[in-house]
Amino acid sequence: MLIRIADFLGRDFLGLVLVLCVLIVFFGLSSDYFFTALTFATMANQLPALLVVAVGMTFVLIIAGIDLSVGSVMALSGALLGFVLVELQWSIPYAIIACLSLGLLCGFGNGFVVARWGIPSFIVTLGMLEIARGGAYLVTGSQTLFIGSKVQWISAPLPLLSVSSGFVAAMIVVILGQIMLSRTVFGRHMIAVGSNDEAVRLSGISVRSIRVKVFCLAGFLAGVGGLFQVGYLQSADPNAGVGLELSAIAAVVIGGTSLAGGRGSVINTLLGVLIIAVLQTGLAQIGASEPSKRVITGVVIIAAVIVDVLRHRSGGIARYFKAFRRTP
Amino acid sequence: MLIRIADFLGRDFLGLVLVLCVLIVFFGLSSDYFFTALTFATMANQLPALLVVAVGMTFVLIIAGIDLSVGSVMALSGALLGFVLVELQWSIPYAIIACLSLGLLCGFGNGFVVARWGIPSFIVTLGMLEIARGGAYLVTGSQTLFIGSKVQWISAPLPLLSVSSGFVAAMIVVILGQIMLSRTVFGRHMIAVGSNDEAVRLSGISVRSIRVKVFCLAGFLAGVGGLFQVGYLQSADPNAGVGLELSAIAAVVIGGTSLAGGRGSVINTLLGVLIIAVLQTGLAQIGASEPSKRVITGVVIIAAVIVDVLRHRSGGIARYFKAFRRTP
Amino acid sequence: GGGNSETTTVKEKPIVALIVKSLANEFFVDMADSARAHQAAHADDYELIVNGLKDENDLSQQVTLLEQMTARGADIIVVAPADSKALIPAIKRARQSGVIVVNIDNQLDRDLLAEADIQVPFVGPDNRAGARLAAEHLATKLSAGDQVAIIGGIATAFNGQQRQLGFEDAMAAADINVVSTQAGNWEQARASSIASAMIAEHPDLRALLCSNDSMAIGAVAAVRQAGKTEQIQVIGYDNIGAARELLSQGDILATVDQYGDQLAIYGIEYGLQILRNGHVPADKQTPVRLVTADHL
Amino acid sequence: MTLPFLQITGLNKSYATPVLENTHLDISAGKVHALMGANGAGKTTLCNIICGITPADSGYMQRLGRPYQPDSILDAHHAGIRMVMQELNLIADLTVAENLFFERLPTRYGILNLEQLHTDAATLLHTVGINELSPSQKVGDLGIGQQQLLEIARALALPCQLLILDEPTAALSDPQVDLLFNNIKRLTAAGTAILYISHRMEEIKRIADDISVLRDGHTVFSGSAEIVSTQTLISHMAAPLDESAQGETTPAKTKPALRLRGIGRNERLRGIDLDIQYGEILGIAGLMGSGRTELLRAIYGADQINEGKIYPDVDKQPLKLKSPVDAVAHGIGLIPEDRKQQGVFLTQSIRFNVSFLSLNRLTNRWGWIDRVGEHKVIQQQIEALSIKCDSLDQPAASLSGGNQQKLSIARWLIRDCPILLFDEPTRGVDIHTKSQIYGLLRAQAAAGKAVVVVSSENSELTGLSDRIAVMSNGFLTATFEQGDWTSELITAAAFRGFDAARQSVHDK
Ligand SMILES: Nc1ncnc2c1ncn2[C@@H]1O[C@H](COP(=O)(O)OP(=O)(O)OP(=O)(O)O)[C@@H](O)[C@H]1O
Ligand SMILES: Nc1ncnc2c1ncn2[C@@H]1O[C@H](COP(=O)(O)OP(=O)(O)OP(=O)(O)O)[C@@H](O)[C@H]1O
Ligand SMILES: [Mg+2]
Ligand SMILES: [Mg+2]
Repeated sequence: MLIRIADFLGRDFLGLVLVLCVLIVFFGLSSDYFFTALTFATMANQLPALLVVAVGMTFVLIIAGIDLSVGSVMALSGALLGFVLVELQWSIPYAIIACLSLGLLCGFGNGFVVARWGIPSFIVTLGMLEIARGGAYLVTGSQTLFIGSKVQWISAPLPLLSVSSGFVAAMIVVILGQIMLSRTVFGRHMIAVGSNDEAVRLSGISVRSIRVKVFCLAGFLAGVGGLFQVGYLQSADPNAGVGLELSAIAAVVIGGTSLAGGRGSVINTLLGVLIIAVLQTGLAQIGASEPSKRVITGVVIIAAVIVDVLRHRSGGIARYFKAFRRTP
Repeated sequence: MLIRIADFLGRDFLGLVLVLCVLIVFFGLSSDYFFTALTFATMANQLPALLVVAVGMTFVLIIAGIDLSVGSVMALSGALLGFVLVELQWSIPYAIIACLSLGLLCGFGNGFVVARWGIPSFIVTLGMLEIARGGAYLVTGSQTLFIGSKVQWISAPLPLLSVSSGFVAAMIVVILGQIMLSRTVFGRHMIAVGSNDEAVRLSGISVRSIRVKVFCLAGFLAGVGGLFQVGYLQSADPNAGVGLELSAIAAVVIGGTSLAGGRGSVINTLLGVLIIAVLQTGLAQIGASEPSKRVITGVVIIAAVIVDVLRHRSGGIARYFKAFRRTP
Repeated sequence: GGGNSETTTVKEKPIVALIVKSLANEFFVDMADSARAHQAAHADDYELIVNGLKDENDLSQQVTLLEQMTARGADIIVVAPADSKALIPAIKRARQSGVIVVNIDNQLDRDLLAEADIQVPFVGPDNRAGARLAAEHLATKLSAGDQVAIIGGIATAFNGQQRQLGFEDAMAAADINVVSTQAGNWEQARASSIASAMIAEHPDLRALLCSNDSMAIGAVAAVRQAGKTEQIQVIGYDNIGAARELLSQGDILATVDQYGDQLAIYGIEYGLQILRNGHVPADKQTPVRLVTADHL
Repeated sequence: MTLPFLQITGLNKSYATPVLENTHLDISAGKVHALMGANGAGKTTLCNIICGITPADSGYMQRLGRPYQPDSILDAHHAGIRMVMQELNLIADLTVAENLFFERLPTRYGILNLEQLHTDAATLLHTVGINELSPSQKVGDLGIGQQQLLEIARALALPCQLLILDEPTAALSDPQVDLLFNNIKRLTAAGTAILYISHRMEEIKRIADDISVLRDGHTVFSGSAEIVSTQTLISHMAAPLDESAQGETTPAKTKPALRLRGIGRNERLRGIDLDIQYGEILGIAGLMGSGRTELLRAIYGADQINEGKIYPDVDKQPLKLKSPVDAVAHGIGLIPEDRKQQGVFLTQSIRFNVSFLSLNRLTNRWGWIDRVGEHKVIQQQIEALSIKCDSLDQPAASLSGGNQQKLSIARWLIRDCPILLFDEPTRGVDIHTKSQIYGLLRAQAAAGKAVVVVSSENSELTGLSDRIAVMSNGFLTATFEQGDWTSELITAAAFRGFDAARQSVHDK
């Protein structure tokens, strides 16, 4: 049973759990209030947007692509949601459909250009980053649109649980994502495209359509992120999600997904997101100064990946230290 | 002779020149003032920082790495320059040595972690991005340090020429960079590492040391960028170069350097930088609105790469359109 | 099209270039809009080009814009500087090539201006005084010894620093305890996560003082999450539309209006005045106004 | 007369220069059709056209009398045509079973049915007779020979009417070749047509029913295998063999170059003692997976050894080889077996590939690479190894497989290393060039260098070596001096390692 679980989770993730525990213990000792239900509940409710975007990013990295546009696309779809709710007075379901469809459309745009002309996704999504951001300014008239309680249910704590429906939805996305990745044919196809796209092509399977689908998925999930973000802030901010792509990629890579494609796990992405969230919350709780926040974040990002790499490379850190002593 | 020049320049760059010409003509027609010596001199004097950073990035991309920390490292070394000049009253030569050494050191840090533990450079330099930015805040005390005329000579127009010594220095960096890349053993080794590092390793050549050197070079050039930036602003700004990494990568990739490594040209990077500079200047001159600036920038980035890819792929655009018609 | 520099001497209408910090920021968008409206109403008097930075803190882009607008043939440049010192050399160069420069919003460093021997009139508000207004209003709702926290802008920003000082002045005067000060970098989401952490760390917190309204919106979300809407008051700055909605709901206690729309117009009129009679007018302090639910 | 399964007439294809010109070929059901030709003759290109991977410029194909015009590999699959490509095309991050059934992974309610997948894979591997692979192994961990077997198993997984095998045995040793041939017989008996490409003459003799020879894209011979002699075939492929290169060599005066003592690594190399000497060619024979590649990599410092020492000479301190950098500093060079992953720079030019290791000798006093000198050196190698190319700036990826192999050899030959380790150097190389390469290797030995050659073709080793060492299951089981060996003795030694392993378990 345990083996089956480990198998389901994709790969060994003890290195990450270790890093996470170290962080939690450290902040727990540094702050009297870190170990409170409130801290964890607020963290849980701030996660959803980054989490779903990071899940989409995981898939994109697995097919050896990259998506820099997620932050802007999130802002754009959130902006549209605000616009149709406030200016056009649409009802919530239609507004949500519009928001998610726009995310999907942006993702499709990325995927189409990448697959059709074989342009590196880095540059295509960098272009989309600018375009979608411009779009978000256009839609909102460069203003924060206030929506109010109409969208509050997304981030309001659920009865009985102290977490929001957004959080629950994001966890469902994680679980479905992991199942898709490790248990469906499409998941295998994604891994294969990231690992050797030429071999996939020679198997008579359309690499292009897989690529397009994955970028669509990432765009769609960015749209979902926009929905969560708007629900949380009750307003649509065209400047939302600036730099989100880098946080998302950091979370995914900390989770051990390879930037070279072919290898990754959604559950580990969740751990990566948790590491980043705990770090941010903890640093804010102990009231660290801005420069030290930056430096510590940078060091933790690198250290987390080093710990993970070492755990996988040669069967444990102990062995590594031996090797380290040997090599000057 | 012509063939030797074309050969020296690495690869065919007509697609880029085409894009550049289209932009220049377009802005020339849209604005009465675009075709003035002053406009071009202004452009030339704002280029150096981005240009040298992009040259360093070219090398990093050629070895199939990426360096996200260049903007922060530029700010950090600029900050140190300002600090030692203003607070410690060092003389200019020592201050410059300190500034460049710090850039080199950051680059070495990146290269060392990448090569020693085999961590993807994306994540290492993302960490360094945060660390160096925090460092820049620390060094300057989160203030812009005003230096004044001590460093003005870097950006002041040279006698006889209307361009600054910074620009001349940057052009020399470009030329030396291109020579290094296409004419020296180290250049060949870089290309080899980017196209098949396992083969390089099995050739008995140290891949690690090549990687470390390239990251050092990129860090050093970011330091040079910091010097130019400080000279240009006559002050050291800890917020300098936010997002510079993406502009630099965009310029390099527009210049046809492959993100997958093994292929690139410094001269084409220059063209990429020019495209971005002309675009920015032109849009500012016609007073385009912020949303349209963003959208146009995004479209031009993607379009420039598509044009370049098509020109190279099948001997010209005409042939491509045939292919397009066939495939639905 | 396709003119050359000769035409600059024969044009009839002066060109005014307005350079603001960011056209993605509601405050400056309002400013640009009202400047455009003003130009439309005085279409015979001048032409207008508005430019902003992609990133609010990109000083070198602002220097570049100054130079490009000089190259573009602008007669008057009205600038809201992203930094009070670093722009002075570029402004001096613009002055030397005969361009009239007016400083709005964020005041340039006077000593350096004097050192550089250039005269640049300033039109703008006193951010510190504005912040003090809002914080003083907050103080009336609290009692001495209460705990509050400040969420500031980007640490390097001059106006952010001024607002923070204003908040601190008022809190000190009322004997209220500022238990934490952190930079929210002007961003909603960031301010929200910082606010959450502050609320968890300081269970008795009574108020969050935010250096702009975007961050105040983020802080409100955090307060709502923690279920402490009754206990914790939020104040902002800038009086943007979304903040007014929250003000009327009672989620935000107060914000500050510094008439961004008027600033640019004053600046443009100053510039035109100098162009007409060569006389440099004195600096002008524009008003700041406290906005609370009662004022809506 | 029955209709051939596939009839190819007047096929043309050019890149920079023509590759196929008016090529014709008839492939009949139930027969093995061998396709031969020198490196770069156009064999792989022809197969790619049949499978719809490359479009032909002009020409005509008929399948069972109907026009056949594949636009993609899917069309070929639908027409019952499958291929084992010359280059490996596996997905390293998936398992053996997933690679085997990649196009039709079994599902239940949309979820992968892993149990069924593994049973199916086990069944298939059993039917095909490949016991070396387990379904749940990750392909990235397999040796190149095992990957080749997997490729073959993949092609055998589905019934087809024409199976194209493009040099399937290049990395296989004799037992696996027998296995493949048994499968081929099973298929032909069931009516499948086989198009078989190989440079190994004795295989063609064993298995072919029909033979065609391509020469510079022309079909220069087509006929029944029974009536044609080897000599005729060889003369059809190119100019007659230069027999002088084949002649016996007198062993030069030898002196020790490297002495391996008790080399061991992770159960794959066990207690190996071996002397390598200057002035002789040492052949290393063994079955697939016997550890030959591991041994060469260990000597080269590419993998770290756990036990044992390598001495440069008697009475000298052991070498410390932490990486290939150290090995090269001691004058050791390795030509790896996996040219695609470890040898050539596929995206780079021929110039780049050939001169790569000798750049330091080709710089002028400014540190610039002397292009004229470089050109001269490369031109020499291209002639010495008959590398077929259009220009020096052509990317290596556009060369035929055999010619790519020659690039990685050429690189080391001009480097001038005293100790050269060749891992399957003639993999995919045509017989003419093979004899040229043998000549070059002998010349190296005669010039006093130490040459070690690993090969899966025993006939190659017996013809070339001064001494032959045999590996089996990680043990070095025998060393033969010239004249002492026979094919039977070598084969016997190649199996002995398994007994030795059992023995050592018993002892414990
Ligand atoms: N993409 C390409 N661009 C240019 N030339 C090519 C390309 N592909 C193949 N060629 C050329 O076509 C010729 C035939 O190649 P092919 O791979 O068919 O040879 P082959 O007979 O299979 O040789 P080998 O025995 O070495 O595998 C070679 O000279 C090769 O250089
Ligand atoms: N990284 C690895 N992980 C697991 N097994 C490996 C690895 N590398 C090699 N092996 C196995 O070790 C054994 C020895 O391999 P080696 O490549 O040395 O054999 P070989 O005699 O050269 O045969 P061939 O090259 O034909 O496969 C093989 O069974 C091989 O599959
Ligand atoms: Mg071939
Ligand atoms: Mg081998």
